Amino acid sequence: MTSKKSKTKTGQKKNKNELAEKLNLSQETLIEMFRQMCQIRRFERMADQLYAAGKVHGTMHLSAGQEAVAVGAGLAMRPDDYLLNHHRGHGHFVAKGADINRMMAEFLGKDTGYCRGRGGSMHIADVEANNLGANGIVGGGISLAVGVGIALKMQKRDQIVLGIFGDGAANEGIFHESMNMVALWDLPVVYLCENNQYGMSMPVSRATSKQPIAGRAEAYGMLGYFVDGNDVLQVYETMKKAVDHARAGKGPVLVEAATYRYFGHSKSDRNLYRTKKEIDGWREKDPIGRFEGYLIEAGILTEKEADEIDQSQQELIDAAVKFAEEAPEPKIESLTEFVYA
Amino acid sequence: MTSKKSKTKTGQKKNKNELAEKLNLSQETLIEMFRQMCQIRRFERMADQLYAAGKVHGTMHLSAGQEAVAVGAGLAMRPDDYLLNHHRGHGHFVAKGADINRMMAEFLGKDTGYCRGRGGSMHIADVEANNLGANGIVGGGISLAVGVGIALKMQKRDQIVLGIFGDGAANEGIFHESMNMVALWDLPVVYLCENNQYGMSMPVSRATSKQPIAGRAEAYGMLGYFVDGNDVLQVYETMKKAVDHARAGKGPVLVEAATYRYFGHSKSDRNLYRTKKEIDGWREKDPIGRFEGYLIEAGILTEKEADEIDQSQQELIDAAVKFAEEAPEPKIESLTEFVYA
Amino acid sequence: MPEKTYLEAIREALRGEMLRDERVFLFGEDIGRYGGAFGATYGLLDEFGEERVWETPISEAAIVGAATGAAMVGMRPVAEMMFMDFILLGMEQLVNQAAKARYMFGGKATVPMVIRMPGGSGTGAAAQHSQSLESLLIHIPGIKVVNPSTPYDAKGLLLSSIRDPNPICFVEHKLLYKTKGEVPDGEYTIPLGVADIKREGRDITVVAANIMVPRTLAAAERLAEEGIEVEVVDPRTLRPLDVDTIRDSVRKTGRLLVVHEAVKTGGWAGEVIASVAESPTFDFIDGPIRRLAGADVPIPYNRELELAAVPQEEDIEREIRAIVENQY
Amino acid sequence: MPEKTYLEAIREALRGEMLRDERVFLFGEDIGRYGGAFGATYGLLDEFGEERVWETPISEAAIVGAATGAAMVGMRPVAEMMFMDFILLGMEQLVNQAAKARYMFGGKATVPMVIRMPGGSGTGAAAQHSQSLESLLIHIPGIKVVNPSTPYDAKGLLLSSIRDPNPICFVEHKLLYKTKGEVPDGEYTIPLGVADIKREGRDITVVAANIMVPRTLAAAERLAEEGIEVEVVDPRTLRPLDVDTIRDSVRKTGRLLVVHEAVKTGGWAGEVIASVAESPTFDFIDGPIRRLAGADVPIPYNRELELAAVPQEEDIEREIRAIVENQY
Ligand SMILES: Cc1ncc(C[n+]2csc(CCOP(=O)(O)OP(=O)(O)O)c2C)c(N)n1
Ligand SMILES: Cc1ncc(C[n+]2csc(CCOP(=O)(O)OP(=O)(O)O)c2C)c(N)n1
Ligand SMILES: [Mg+2]
Ligand SMILES: [Mg+2]
Repeated sequence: MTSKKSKTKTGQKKNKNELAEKLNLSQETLIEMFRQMCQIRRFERMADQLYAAGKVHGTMHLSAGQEAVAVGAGLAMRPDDYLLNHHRGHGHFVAKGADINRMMAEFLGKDTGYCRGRGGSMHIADVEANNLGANGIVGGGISLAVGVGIALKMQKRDQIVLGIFGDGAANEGIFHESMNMVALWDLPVVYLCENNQYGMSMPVSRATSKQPIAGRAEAYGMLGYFVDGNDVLQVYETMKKAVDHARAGKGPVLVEAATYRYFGHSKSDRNLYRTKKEIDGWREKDPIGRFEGYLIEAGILTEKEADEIDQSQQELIDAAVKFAEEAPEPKIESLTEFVYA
Repeated sequence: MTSKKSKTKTGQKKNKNELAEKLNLSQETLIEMFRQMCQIRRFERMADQLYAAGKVHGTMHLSAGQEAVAVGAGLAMRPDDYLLNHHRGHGHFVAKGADINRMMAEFLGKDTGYCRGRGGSMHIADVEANNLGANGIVGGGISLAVGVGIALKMQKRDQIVLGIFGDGAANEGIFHESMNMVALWDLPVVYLCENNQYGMSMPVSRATSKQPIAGRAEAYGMLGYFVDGNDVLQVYETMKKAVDHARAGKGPVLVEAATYRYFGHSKSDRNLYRTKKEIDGWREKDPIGRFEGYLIEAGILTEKEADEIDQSQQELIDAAVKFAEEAPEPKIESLTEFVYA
Repeated sequence: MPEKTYLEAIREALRGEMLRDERVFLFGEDIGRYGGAFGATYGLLDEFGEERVWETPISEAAIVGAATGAAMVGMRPVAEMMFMDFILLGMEQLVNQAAKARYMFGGKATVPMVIRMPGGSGTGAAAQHSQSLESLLIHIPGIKVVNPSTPYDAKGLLLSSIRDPNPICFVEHKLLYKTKGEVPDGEYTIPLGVADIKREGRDITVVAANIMVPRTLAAAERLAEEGIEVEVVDPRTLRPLDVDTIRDSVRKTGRLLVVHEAVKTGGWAGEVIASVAESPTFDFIDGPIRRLAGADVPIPYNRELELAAVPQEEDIEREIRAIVENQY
Repeated sequence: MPEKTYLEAIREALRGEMLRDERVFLFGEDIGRYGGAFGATYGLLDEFGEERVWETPISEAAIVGAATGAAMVGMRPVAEMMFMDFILLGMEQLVNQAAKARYMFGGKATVPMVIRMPGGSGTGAAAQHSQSLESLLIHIPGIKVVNPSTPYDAKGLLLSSIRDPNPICFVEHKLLYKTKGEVPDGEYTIPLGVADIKREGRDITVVAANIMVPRTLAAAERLAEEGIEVEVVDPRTLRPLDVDTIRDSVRKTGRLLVVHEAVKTGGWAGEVIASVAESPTFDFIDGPIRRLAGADVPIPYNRELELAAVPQEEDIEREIRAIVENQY
């Protein structure tokens, strides 16, 4: 479904690479960003196929269409910064540098997966890498991020924590309690609200009394940004500002990125609440297509090179699937391990 | 402690009764408002004495100093409107027309009390009078009010519901979930945040990242008002606007009234977090003293008449205590009644 | 009688009550077009419109609190927690408000509401979407806990629950939704607090509810071939619990096993066992009273581990045999 | 040994651990100047400053969630719920996040945190400020539940709890705060999961925790005069539960009574009774196994009703006598 990428012109005139240069992004970095986006897209497509093929037990929430948010945000963070992810988090994991072999192994519930097969898509984490996990509870990571922020402040470290959640999560009470706390205490926390227009089947306009969600930051006296989540450079630019602000001890930031998911909400989704017209409209703004168009226009990649990069990701994905399928299952006797430390 | 009432000038020039006339408040109504405020003050003082005398088991939260909020809001409501009160709610009950005999009986845990001695100060309710009760949980009534609003809308009735809570309660997650819902659905709900500057020992400035709390209404696209809670006419004026707005189906309103409590938070309060200077400063703005000054200046009452009204309330309070003390205790065998309908 | 699935039975009950009583309305997340995560409310939005099928933001605490408030002023909300695990976000409203309002107010408030919540594991949804938390709910005076095991019971008990004047936690099971059984088209109610003997037998009493009923019945079938006659008592309602029926059965069989999916420690099997052991029925029991329940772990994602975490047919069969053969 | 109150013992444990380990910090409402609603943290703000005595807005869910997050990255938060009833607002964070993080992540996360929470009735605070909810907490794999009955146990168990690498619910009792007992000045720990026999006796085993221990001991004193020798077993930790000590005692006495303040239905007495009844110890028990627990009601405000709602000394004495005299 997501193969034909539309190549919208970014419509830049003079210097075709202006924005990227302003952001001090080398051509290598730009190409790496593109590569990551392609990898995520292909990762999600594969996850969908594995599910369809009955190889994945349980549900998963795919982020195809939202790659620019993941890659733009990931690049703005330092590798040792903390991440509290949400259920639609595959892209963010890849962007944080996760090993897709171990990710894939986790989806297949294998013992070599990140969570030794206990967590699956909704709970995948890499604690050693300061990646504190996806969350099955909408808004579940928001208050955990407050605590990480408190710890970082008390430990006088210069990392920040990124807390990611969706438009729907912003209506949970924990959002309010947490925003008030991070603002009150100037914690080094950046919240990224990935507004993909729906919470499951609920349009954001029917769930949220006033938009943009970033506007709520105002109520807490906190910095808020709204950004086009399908433009990876804009996401990076804004997230970099936010991350620097938080790292400098100037206080927390709430960033809202407008984007769209292509797949259904989860396996149970019959997609009755969205029109083909709406979906196609967003495909016109496809983040990968747009960025590819930008890179080609800027003379950084030829269409052929771009396609090669994209194709080459499939090999990595296929290798990850192979790794995962050959990986061992957890031992049944290990059922009761890991309950207590 | 609260006996000497300061009589600040309201500083009105030309027509001394201008505001009240603008509000179409008859002299009788103004005098009744004054009487109610005196009754509440004396009620709270008596409650304190009863506790000191060991006649009240358990804690209570006194509202002396906040009488203008209760009386101004009470007058703005229709008798058949719904009330969801909070723990510091004696004044609001009196203003809603509660029988102080049965209130007093409830504090003494008697069978003729409003809750047959089961509830006490923190849970006193008069369901028949659409008074759905105080709440021991900070913020506990906020989401109940959403449901009452839904019911009123579905039942196409023209009552509104008033949900009262404090500055501290506004930091509970349920505040956020509820504001979003009432705004989203244009429910006939008026929320009154009684900001008495502290949540227990926590100054609002240390608990709330941005003030005024009424400013949060903006984040939900809902109407918000901030008012001097020690000026009963201002409270009435604002609450009337809010109540009319909600009743007209124009949507919910969040009103914040700035006021101050004289007594400690509860029986366990050693008052270590407030200075005498601060307390005295607020006494200068005493709501009863100010209103009395206004009435005298406007020639509606003489100082002597005002004092007589005030004194005469004591008889009612004393009668209520007598009623309560003579009232029967609930039967022990009735312990397990009322658990299920 | 027509055959219907557990899911259809629930939808039929909801629809029937919405037609019968205009005070009844549905309240929850994605219950409209989507029909709820499992489809229980599918189609009802089209039939009843947005006011009767009231979709909410993702705000579980306010969902429970608002349902409580609406119930206090004459409505009959049927709220849905998309997964039982999410009631944890509404515990304050359920336990401190809905369950206690009537008592605190001296009997003057009534809170007729139902909260539907699918529990249980088996779908690979892992630790936060697979819990069986009914044992927490039965500890709360003021609420009733219903836990149906068949399509027939699901419809009859849901009708009774919606008509009951108290707050009710109606606990469904994801794996039961597709199971079939005979369900009358018309309306019928099953009283809350009355157990049902799903199978008669003389050798042992097995108390099982919800998903564990079909599993126990299957095990009983096989054991019957060995001449072991199992009596399967389905409480149907966990609070109030029909202790008399359970005691009567135990006095007949002299043996007791309680089976539930919920984690063993602190699970409701303890309540059943204590209710029997504290009564004169105690003297009718030959050997140890056993529990077979979920392992003391969060539900793991891996399919094999997930299966191993909760009692399966074979486990039940093995345990019953061990008891009857006096191995304990 | 110096005499101290339960409250002082708790404060001493907090202070000692804060001095010993800078990762330990207090987190909650009104714990600074005010010293907490009951004074447990009184004076610690002056000694350790605002960063170690971190006062929060009234946001219980975020208090539990933030403590969890801080614990995951190396801190040792000791959070306070002003009243145990308020943990209901943080159940999602406690049960879905803190308790499960380690398991869901395949053993790679550690959540060393303590949540202190005073429970119980007797202060006239009525239904929403008097609950004993520990029975809900013991049903959650991943957390431990501590429930001390004496100043000595309170200090030693709190030290162990703060040093334990798991999320711990430390349940105190309002009426115990003023009780006195011998408490060493220095540090000492009491292992979690080890019961303590508070009184030896041959006639009956009474398992009681928290406030019910002093009440049971008082009843035992009087019964001793009649020649009834009561063995009082205090589990001290409800999860993990020291089943062995309880079983050993029952094998000796042949009788078992479990006493708790928590509401009877679904209360932890069921867990104790089931743990004994499912084991060979069952055969050592003469008559019915009894529970004496809180009435199935929200705690009423009226003083007499409040007293009648939970087991008092006389009730315990009466129940023990009835059992020993084989009245059941
Ligand atoms: C507390 C809670 N409520 C409901 C759900 C069911 N659920 C899972 S994802 C989802 C939608 C979340 O919407 P959003 O936050 O916008 O994230 P998105 O799925 O759109 O990426 C819902 C309702 C849940 N997992 N947790
Ligand atoms: C959920 C909850 N948390 C904490 C408390 C303890 N408590 C009772 S009143 C109070 C302060 C409330 O402050 P505010 O809302 O401003 O009301 P005020 O007492 O100032 O009138 C606190 C912390 C409670 N009753 N409920
Ligand atoms: Mg969304
Ligand atoms: Mg206040």
